[in-house]
Amino acid sequence: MKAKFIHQKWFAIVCTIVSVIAIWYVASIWMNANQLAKTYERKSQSWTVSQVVSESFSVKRPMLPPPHQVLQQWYKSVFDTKVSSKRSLVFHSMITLQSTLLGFGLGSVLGIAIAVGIVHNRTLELSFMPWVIASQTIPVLAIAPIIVVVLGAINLTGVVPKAIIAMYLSFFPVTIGMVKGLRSADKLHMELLQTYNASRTQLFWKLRWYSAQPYLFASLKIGIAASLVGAVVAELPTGAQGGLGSRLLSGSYYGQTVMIWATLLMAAILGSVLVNIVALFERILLRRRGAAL
Amino acid sequence: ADKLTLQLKWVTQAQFAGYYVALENGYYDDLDLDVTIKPGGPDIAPAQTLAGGGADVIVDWLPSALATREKGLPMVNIGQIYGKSGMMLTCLKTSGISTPKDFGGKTLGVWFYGNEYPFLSWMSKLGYETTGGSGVTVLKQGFNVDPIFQGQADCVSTMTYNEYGQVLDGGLTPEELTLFKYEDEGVATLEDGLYVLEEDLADPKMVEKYAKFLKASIKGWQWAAENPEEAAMIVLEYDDTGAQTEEHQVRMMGEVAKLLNTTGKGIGYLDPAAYQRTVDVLLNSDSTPVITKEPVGAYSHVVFDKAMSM
Amino acid sequence: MTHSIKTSVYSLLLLAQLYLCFFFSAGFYKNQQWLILLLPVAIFSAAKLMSTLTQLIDAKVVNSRYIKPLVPALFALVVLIFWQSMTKGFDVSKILLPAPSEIFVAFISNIPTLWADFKQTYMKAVLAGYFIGCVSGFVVASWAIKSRFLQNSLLPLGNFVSAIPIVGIAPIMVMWFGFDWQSKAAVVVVMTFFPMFINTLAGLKSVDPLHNDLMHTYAAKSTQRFVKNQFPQALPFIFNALKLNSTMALIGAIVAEFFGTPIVGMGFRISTEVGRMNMEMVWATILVAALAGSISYGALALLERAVLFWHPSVRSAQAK
Amino acid sequence: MIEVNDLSLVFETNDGPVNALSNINLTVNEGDFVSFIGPSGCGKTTLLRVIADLEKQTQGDIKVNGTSPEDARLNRLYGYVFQAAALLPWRTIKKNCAVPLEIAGHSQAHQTKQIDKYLKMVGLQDFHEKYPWQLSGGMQQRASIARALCIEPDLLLMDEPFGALDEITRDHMNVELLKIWQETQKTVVFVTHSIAEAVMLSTHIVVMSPRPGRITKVIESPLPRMKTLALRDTEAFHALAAEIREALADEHAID
Amino acid sequence: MIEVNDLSLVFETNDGPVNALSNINLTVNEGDFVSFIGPSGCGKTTLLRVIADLEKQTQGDIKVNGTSPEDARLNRLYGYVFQAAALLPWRTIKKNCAVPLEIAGHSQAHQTKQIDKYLKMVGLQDFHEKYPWQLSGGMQQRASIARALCIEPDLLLMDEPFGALDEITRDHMNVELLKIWQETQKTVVFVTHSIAEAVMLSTHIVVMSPRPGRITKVIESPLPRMKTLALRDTEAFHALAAEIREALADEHAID
Ligand SMILES: Nc1ncnc2c1ncn2[C@@H]1O[C@H](COP(=O)(O)OP(=O)(O)OP(=O)(O)O)[C@@H](O)[C@H]1O
Ligand SMILES: Nc1ncnc2c1ncn2[C@@H]1O[C@H](COP(=O)(O)OP(=O)(O)OP(=O)(O)O)[C@@H](O)[C@H]1O
Ligand SMILES: Cc1ncc(C[n+]2csc(CCO)c2C)c(N)n1
Ligand SMILES: [Mg+2]
Ligand SMILES: [Mg+2]
Repeated sequence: MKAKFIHQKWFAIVCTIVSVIAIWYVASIWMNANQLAKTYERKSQSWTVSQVVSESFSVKRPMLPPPHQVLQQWYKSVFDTKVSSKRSLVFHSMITLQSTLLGFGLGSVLGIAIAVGIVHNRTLELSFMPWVIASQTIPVLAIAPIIVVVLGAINLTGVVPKAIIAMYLSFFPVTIGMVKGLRSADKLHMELLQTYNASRTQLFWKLRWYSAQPYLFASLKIGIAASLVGAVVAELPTGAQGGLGSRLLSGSYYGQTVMIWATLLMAAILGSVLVNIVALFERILLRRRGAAL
Repeated sequence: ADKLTLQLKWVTQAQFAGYYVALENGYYDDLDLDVTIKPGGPDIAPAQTLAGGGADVIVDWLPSALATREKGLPMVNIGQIYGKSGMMLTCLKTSGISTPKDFGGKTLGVWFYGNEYPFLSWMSKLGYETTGGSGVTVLKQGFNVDPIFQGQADCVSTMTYNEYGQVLDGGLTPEELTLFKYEDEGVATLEDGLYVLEEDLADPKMVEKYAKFLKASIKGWQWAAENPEEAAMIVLEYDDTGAQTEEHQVRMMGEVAKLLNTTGKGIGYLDPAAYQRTVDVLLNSDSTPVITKEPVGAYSHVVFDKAMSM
Repeated sequence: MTHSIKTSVYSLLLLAQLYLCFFFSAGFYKNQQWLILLLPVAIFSAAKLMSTLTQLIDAKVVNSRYIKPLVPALFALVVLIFWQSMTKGFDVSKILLPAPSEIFVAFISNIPTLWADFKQTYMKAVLAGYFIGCVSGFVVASWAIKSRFLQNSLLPLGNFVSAIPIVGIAPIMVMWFGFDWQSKAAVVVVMTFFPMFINTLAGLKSVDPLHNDLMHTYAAKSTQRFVKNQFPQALPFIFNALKLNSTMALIGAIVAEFFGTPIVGMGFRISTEVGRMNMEMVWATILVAALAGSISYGALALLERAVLFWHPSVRSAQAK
Repeated sequence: MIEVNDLSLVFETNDGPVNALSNINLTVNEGDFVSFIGPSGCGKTTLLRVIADLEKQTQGDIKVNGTSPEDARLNRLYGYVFQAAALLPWRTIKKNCAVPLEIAGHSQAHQTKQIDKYLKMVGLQDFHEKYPWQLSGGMQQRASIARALCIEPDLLLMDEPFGALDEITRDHMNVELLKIWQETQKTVVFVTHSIAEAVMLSTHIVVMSPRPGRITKVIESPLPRMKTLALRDTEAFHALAAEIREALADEHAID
Repeated sequence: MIEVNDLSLVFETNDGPVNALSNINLTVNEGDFVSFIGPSGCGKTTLLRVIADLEKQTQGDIKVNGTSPEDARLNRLYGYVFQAAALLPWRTIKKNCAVPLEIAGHSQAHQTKQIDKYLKMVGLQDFHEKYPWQLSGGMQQRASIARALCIEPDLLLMDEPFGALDEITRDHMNVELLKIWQETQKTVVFVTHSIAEAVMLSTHIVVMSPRPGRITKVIESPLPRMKTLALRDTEAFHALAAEIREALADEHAID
């Protein structure tokens, strides 16, 4: 029954990591060496290929830092720095995580509530649904500072404005997925329960809620990733108050390319971990439901 | 203690050392003030925070303050910290620019977000179009000076105390660069100053509070100018992003100290002549008007006078 | 009969609120506080009107094709009236939140600027990036479906990359691809590629096992399986990605413009005008973005309906 | 029990109206076992759905137990067995059977009693903790029958419930159904494709015909109410089967 | 044609292995019409799927036309009719029937000819422009039979193809199938639940039994190859039916 190892997930992931790193090295040598060569030419100094290639491994402001530079920086700011230090990426991740989770919680509840409303109330469906979609065409980053300022005016500061932006991004996938899920209830099952004269509440808790669960979890996975993006985005304009977003910004502002990449890596890791936690919940739940896993 | 919130124009850095020093050394406490400092960022318009009630005092540049005033937010300068402009245009020699006459057809990196007014006035004075056509090509410069390294711009905007250092850190040498300081080009405008809402000044209690704040801040600035290294360390302490380096902040503090107001009655006093120079520069830019008429009541000395009499 | 009387009363109440927010001088809520009581009344009236309309549509009393859009329009109207009343009634500073009427005026009087921005951001960056991102996502997914190994490698990578916030990618792209629209298109490519990839893959995998068996018994070649079975089955998923990407692409391009741009483009306009305290102009640009996004989305939804006429989701929607 | 008067039903479809039922007149008395038989597409399912208030007629009139089908449904007067099993995949077989009982608000003890009884009757007592997808199609359908029986409704509406079963199991189920029907004096309306099944079960056989869907003949069975498998080889059985086959063939023209 | 030797198939499931097929030995000669009959879950479908190379045996050996099932499949030796219709919802009935022809690369003209012929045979000539979801379940199944016939394969594998049809149509389809079988001298392997159908069609009846799935008896039909509906009322017919019923009952214990 054991599949060949080439079909195993871990093998594929190892292969991916190896090839990504290989491509990354080639690209970074190429880009950085080009840049170095240009610099030498500007200063009309002579250079050789082997010289720029070897130098391209440790440029201070690289076009593309090679993986080891990023990993070193990442390792340093995660493990070699006290968690309480402002230079620790863990410290900043925690700040971002707070608003991410709060925003995700709010967004999920809001998303589910809207979906339930839309599925049960035709007026709400007709009037509100188009605007749910349209709401996502508003560029969030553009309104993020406005939200921060307006909320600041009513003395909502700190984690709440960030969480609200995260919520704005994460409620949408939840609403869409949940509407679809609640509607995905099998027609035959609906009719069956209709023959039992089930009330709308019974219909919801015995049927719709269950048929929506797979959709809900798919949406929650998108939602939590979106929430993280929202939290990071919200940290840009809120100024230098910590968090991965402000770390990205200051990295960008001070030309610390390696730091940007390390922070991006951290954000991606954080995102994957969050998504996987949701996926874990999904598996547990589906197993409890007796799905064939 | 009286509560007071200060909104900075940019992220925590030595540009704002005086306020952090005053906070750290307890100068605000001494005057029974409970000051909160809100760092700014690329999308924080301090004036908006002021209008929304998120801050009592903001740090802003005079050109954008005047423009905002014309937009209908009655904000008033109560103290001028910087006397000289730190803005300059930093150009690559290899791009063939040695005088402003050479700008034609070149690509210049400029900060927008309310920081573009002095530049626009200058170009207007030089007679360059900035919106395509003949003239100069303008790039909205992002958060850093990368364009000059990437060869995407011939010149980038820098502050003497900040981005210029980054240009040097990035491997360019002063010999490779031509600098155009706004001060030297006669288009200097007043930069970091303190602003409050006009209606607050009608209330003597508020004036008193602001006076205390100004007094302590001035003290902070004086201390910072005298102890640049310690001041830089204090700033680092308050930087929540952890991105600032000691080396950079010490250098910034040194440069900032050179810009502090020395005219008239010193730090904190807005010299009416300097004010008028800024207004004239702005009014003279006919192609892209920053302000259209002579502003009235855009500054007030009542807070400064009160502070000095305390 | 009572029905139409009620309807007219509700309409009148709504009109009264409209009159209030346009013909009273700013700050009316501050001056006459009781006026604010009219606002919930107007909102209630609108809700009643919307539900009446919905009933008419569902009972097929009216031609729903033309009447249906009225319901969301009414909803938007209420939101706008609320916004207008609050900003005008409390005389909110223009640099904090302009009233819809002011935004509208800014929109009308700045059409040439807005159009130039739209061309720069949408016609160049978004379209190019969207096209490249979606097509390559689809192509790579159709290639990956052939091998478990490729799926196992690319899916986690896709999920990992999707977790990277665009705000971090944008400055890098500007560094690599320059200030003009190319860097924004690159951001859009990165943003749209993986949703398309993941959705297409899910779609191709959603094929009914029975249909798979059927193709197997026909000894169909893999291209035949793809064209005749997998691709049509995957279409609903592909359309999902197309719709999702159409809004994401615009946001991505606008956000990328915050990190450096020639002095044109919607992202440039927004960030610059905030700094200049021209909030009407900021909102007018946001309005353009929302319009562009909604129209793209709507067009794709219509196309989807035409192409997927056979799909249960479309059929049940049409049955209504 | 059921009174159908001049009932018609037209489906509006994208390519024109479909006359699913046309001028149906039918009386089902209490205690009857009525089978609908006819070629596919003749409206058997549709007629059953109208009775169950799952579909509304476009013309004519129908009374179930003297009330409208809707009231009958609201009073939980009938149990419905669909052509497909329609089990909820996230519930075990036992919990699936519990659904109608839960909805009607029965006690836990009563639920368990009913479920045990009827799962045993359909031969699934050993599978009550299994999930639907762990059962074969036939077993699933048996579970769905047990589910309908659990609430012991006055009227049992069954839409080809045994279509997916093998013949032996089907025979067995037929006998069991007859027993239940006898014991409880229920009324049953039953859709089938099988002439033998119709003969075996029914007191009345309604022969239907398509395009438009209508009743072509109602045959009253001369056989005793309670039948055994042995009856199958009797003359009377064959005669009735032949009569039905003839009635069907009369109206039937496949090419 | 088909040679099965000591074949077993075990499904590994979460709750242990399922012996779907155990020690199957079977020979199907060219031109035979072989029916598998047995209670649900006895492995009829699984055995058919092994023949069609849709499932691999875990033990034993099978040859189709002297080659492996895989080669037989690649040579498009057989047509398969599934228990469910499995039509593609985005294609009209006609275009659905065209799928296997397209895949095999037949000309447009040949496609049209074949499709017209077989759609007519199953009585769907008026529905060829309809989409599957516009047809009743029975009609869909008939379309799927037409689709399998279109490529006129040597071997026809049918998994309860007529299960969803009404008896008259079923009878008709049985006769048609017999005709096709006669005309073309095809080999047919046929899964059914219906004893009557098995008797009506087969030259050989394979009786199967579950847990583990195995063959309990292979009955050679004494009836002539070509049968008519009239045969139904003969003694020989009933005798064979009784023999099958007995064989089934022997192994069958529902409670
Ligand atoms: N929801 C519907 N919309 C449109 N037409 C329908 C609908 N339901 C059924 N029909 C049509 O109504 C007619 C009767 O269908 P019905 O399902 O009642 O037949 P049936 O006798 O149950 O057939 P079968 O034996 O195949 O189950 C058919 O022509 C069918 O296509
Ligand atoms: N993919 C599978 N995985 C695990 N078990 C399976 C699988 N397919 C079939 N089985 C099991 O194998 C046995 C034989 O199943 P099969 O479908 O062949 O029965 P069948 O005779 O066709 O029944 P029916 O008459 O209900 O169609 C059953 O116990 C079934 O549960
Ligand atoms: C997007 C962006 N906008 C403006 C500035 C300019 N700026 C704001 S405060 C300040 C003082 C020096 O740090 C400067 C230069 C920038 N750097 N990036
Ligand atoms: Mg039916
Ligand atoms: Mg089977």
